[in-house]
Amino acid sequence: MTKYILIGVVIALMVFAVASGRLSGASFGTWIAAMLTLAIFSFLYKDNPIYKFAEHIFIGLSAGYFVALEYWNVFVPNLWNPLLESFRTVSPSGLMLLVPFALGLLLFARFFPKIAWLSRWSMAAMIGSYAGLAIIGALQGDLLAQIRANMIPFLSPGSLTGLKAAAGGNAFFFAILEVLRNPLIVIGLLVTLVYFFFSREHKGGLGAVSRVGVWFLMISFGASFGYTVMSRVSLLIGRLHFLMSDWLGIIH
Amino acid sequence: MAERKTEERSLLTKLSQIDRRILFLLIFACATIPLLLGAGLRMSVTAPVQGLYDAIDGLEAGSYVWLAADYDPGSKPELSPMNYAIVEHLFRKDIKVISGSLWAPAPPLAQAVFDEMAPRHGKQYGVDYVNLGFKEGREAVMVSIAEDLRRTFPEDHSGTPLDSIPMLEGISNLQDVEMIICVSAGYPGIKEWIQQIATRYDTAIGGGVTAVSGPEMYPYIQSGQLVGLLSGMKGAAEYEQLVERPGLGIAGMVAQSSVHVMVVIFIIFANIVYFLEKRRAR
Amino acid sequence: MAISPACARVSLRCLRTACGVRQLSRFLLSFGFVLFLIWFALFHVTSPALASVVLETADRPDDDGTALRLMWRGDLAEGDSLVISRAAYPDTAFSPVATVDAMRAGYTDQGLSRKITYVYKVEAAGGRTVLSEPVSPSASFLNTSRLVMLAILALYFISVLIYIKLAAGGREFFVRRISGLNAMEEAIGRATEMGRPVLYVPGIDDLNNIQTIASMVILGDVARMTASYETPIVVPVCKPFVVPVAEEAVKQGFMNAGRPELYNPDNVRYLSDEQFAFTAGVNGIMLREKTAANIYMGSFFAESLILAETGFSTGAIQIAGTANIHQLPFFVAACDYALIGEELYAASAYLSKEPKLLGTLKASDVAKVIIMVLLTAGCIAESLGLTAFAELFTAR
Amino acid sequence: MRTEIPVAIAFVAGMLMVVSLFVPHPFIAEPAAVMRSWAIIITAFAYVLGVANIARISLHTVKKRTTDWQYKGALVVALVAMAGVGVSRGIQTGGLFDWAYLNMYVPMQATMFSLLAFFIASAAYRAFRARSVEATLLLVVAVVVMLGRVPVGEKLWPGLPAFTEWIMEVPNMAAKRGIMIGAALGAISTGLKMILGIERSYLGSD
Repeated sequence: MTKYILIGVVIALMVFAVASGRLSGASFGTWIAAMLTLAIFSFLYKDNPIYKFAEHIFIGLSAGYFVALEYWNVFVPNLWNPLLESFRTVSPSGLMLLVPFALGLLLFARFFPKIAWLSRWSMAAMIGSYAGLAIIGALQGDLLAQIRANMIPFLSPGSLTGLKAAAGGNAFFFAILEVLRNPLIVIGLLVTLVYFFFSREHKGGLGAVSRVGVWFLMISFGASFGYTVMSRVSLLIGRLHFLMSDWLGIIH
Repeated sequence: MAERKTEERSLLTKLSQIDRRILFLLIFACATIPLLLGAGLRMSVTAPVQGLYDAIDGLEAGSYVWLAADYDPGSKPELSPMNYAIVEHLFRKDIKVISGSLWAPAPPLAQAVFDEMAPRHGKQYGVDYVNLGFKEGREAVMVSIAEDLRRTFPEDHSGTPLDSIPMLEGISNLQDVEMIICVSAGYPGIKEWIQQIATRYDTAIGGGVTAVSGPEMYPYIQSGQLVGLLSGMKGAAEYEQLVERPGLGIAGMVAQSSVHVMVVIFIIFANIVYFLEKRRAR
Repeated sequence: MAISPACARVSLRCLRTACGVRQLSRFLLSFGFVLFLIWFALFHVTSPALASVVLETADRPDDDGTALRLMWRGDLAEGDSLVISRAAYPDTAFSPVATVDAMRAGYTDQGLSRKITYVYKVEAAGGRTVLSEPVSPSASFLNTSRLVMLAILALYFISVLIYIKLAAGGREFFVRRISGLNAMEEAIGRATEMGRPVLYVPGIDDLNNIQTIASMVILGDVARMTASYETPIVVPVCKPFVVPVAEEAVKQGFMNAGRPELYNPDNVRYLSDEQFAFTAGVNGIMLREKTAANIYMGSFFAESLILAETGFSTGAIQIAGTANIHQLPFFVAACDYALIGEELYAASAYLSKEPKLLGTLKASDVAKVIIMVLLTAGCIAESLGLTAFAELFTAR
Repeated sequence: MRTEIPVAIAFVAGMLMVVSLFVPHPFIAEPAAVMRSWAIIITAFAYVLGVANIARISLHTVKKRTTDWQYKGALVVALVAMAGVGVSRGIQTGGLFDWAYLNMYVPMQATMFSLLAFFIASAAYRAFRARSVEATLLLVVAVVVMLGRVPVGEKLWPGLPAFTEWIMEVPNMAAKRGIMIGAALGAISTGLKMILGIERSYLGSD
């Protein structure tokens, strides 16, 4: 039953597409793009060879794309050119680039079990650098700045006068929300931190506080949930827009 | 009576185990039909979007921004409209744009935005904007260009040495730009720009993210580390409305609304069925 | 021209760094420099035409020695602009640097070299010109504006190391009950009653993700429980490198339960390292083998809701855990229990009793308590209008 | 040799990054800058290594004729063709490489992610249940946010966008900040353990 509905819809769409009489307008590239789009969409019916084929082509293409980009945007300007230049001018500082070159090549030692351990040197240089950068990033961007940003007055001074001025109805509702803003930010962070505290059993008073922490977490997860739905739907709209405007030309 | 009850129950079970492909068709219809009808909706502008608009609007003509295009085709429908709307605003304000990417698939996407917008505003490559292309190295690149741009980006995307690009003459590092605007699909992206650059080099940062990471950015907005933020296609649509340049963002909003309503109906309906079933079971 | 403060500043800087032979020589040089300044000021600066504008230069503090600050005051009006130019002393060929609004507090000239001495010339409207004393930028050894940050980092580093040491020395650390972890035994028990297998998905990331490593620890414990219940366990894996580690964890779990003979190498299955192909494969296992308990622990992405949906439709008890916050909403909405964020690491520390994990957990708990105290103090101080406390924590 | 040198390298590299935040003097800043530019180059090599690995595993499958080898063959052909065209003929706008990117890479990746709209909808119908107080709270907020973030919500109740924004700015922000602080502590301690060689899982087993 479902199968027939689906086939019917697909046929109807195709007839619609042909009838709209704009198919000739799309370029060859757009046709390829549209076919590949439909190939991936076919996964919605079920996992099938056309989808699998398109998926593997995509993985191959993207890997190949990255190689070319690394070559032209990193290797050529940041390694080959300065190296050649320093060979020509015999500048020792430029020759220092031989070190990362060698470390980069050492990564490929992984493919040869006997010398595989050599690739650790390069891994260590990379992992060490990024670990260091992650430390200072988390420290200055997240830890310190976020603690500082939560040191706010428990009641924002303007909010109470706002409440008095509010005329009722919606305005009164939002004035109350404004009064609650600072206290909820201060308390919300504290109770969330309590939930992620592992050195005491969460029972009694601590248990109650940590339960409030869970509520805050759940509200934030609900917000993320809504936003994620939004994100995915936008991506679908983008694809449908491509099919209907670039390919079929039925919308502008 | 008992017979009717079992019938109802089987209907409930049937409804709760409906073939997902029927749901897929409903979603497909909800997204397609509004796009075909093509009506625009006015919307109110949220504070983080207004924040970015005001920050860009406050820049002086002739100042520089670093436009970090850190996204890929996987989130193009959300982020490309932002990129268009932001570049529209920047070009209108005669601000010079330096674009670079930490995501390899980004440079052609960023280039497409410039290719469309530059002729419209009479902007010239190398004088008003430049696309430096992709650089591998995530946070290492961020900190590097904050100290020395040419060491990390000796050439632009098409291989022209930076020293022969006129607009970059007085620019030696990121401390020379007024603001970093990051259009960000994930890691590395706007979070890392904030962590590595915002406080260390005291640079204003704003931008746009996919809706998935939007909620995680709110602490940075409250702390002032982000001057403004566009989240997802809705953020893009609000910005399009502010700069009065309707694009895919606004075009998609009716479809977005109708699919959201459908998903909300799904959740509510399914939970009603769930409660009825649970009550029956008791 | 304000000479004496400049002298005082220079000699102060010398005194501050005057230790060691190099510093001593630098001190002597600076002393000569001060004498030179006096000479220069007497013969170059105090020309009467400049008297109305005073120009001061200073090194920009806490930097790498590439910038100087210029400050001016005097007889300047709204709308005046100043043309700043500089020369490398003793060369007198001035080249323009910037034209700025005279009402600005000052100007920072960047991109300079520590090895060059600079002289600045500022021209104001009406042909008024003022020259600065020669000055060169200096580099700092410590960015004093980041001292608080450094102290916090150092304290945290030390406490992590101390707690790891204590844990290694056999100190017992308490870790609170994690409800998702307790639910596992119940779920496995139910699978046993129903005579159906248990499914354990360790995420789709490689071993370089610490969540995958935490997941392997939990897998070992789950495998132990399934072995003691004599219930089969299926572990689909997405990354080839994870396969041997997962096999080892399951084997070890069976050994710990005293049932090594039950271990079946077919338990751990490599499906595909493509995200959606892997997801389709796991869905197939759920539908075909009717797994009664599904456990998802590790780094998950978009596949989280697809897996949880299928598991829900087969009626399995589902327990999930991930530190990928963006996927938690779907696990919470579709699973029976979820380990939220750090709970995943806490669970692995609790189960493995490994010092480096327990020590880190403990140190981070202590840090959280301190942070909570600071936050409360900061909130009270701000409420009373004392902003200085919060200012301490401003990152620069 | 096999462990000491890598641990020493990681220590020096990591410490340079950390210390350069606090010591602006060129005697730290300059080596740190050099280390960063090296990291950029090594990371680029690491990416090529990853690609080589994909090619190796796929070729192995093709050679062994195991399941789905035909697909892996197509993968390798696509990889070699794309990389070959890109490296030999350049990546400029309007070229063959750019064409393949725009008409093949872009539509396929974009479509793959758009599939999730369907999956999320079916999960909304079939799996997201208000089975506990927590899950109920989550779903209620999700519904409010989903309506509040699209123009249609504004038509239902004009205050909805502002209310949604308040949820984002207050309870959501507080909880996300809590998670962020915990994650920052975790990132710092993990980074420290890597730099000091306490955590060496990245080195692999001997």
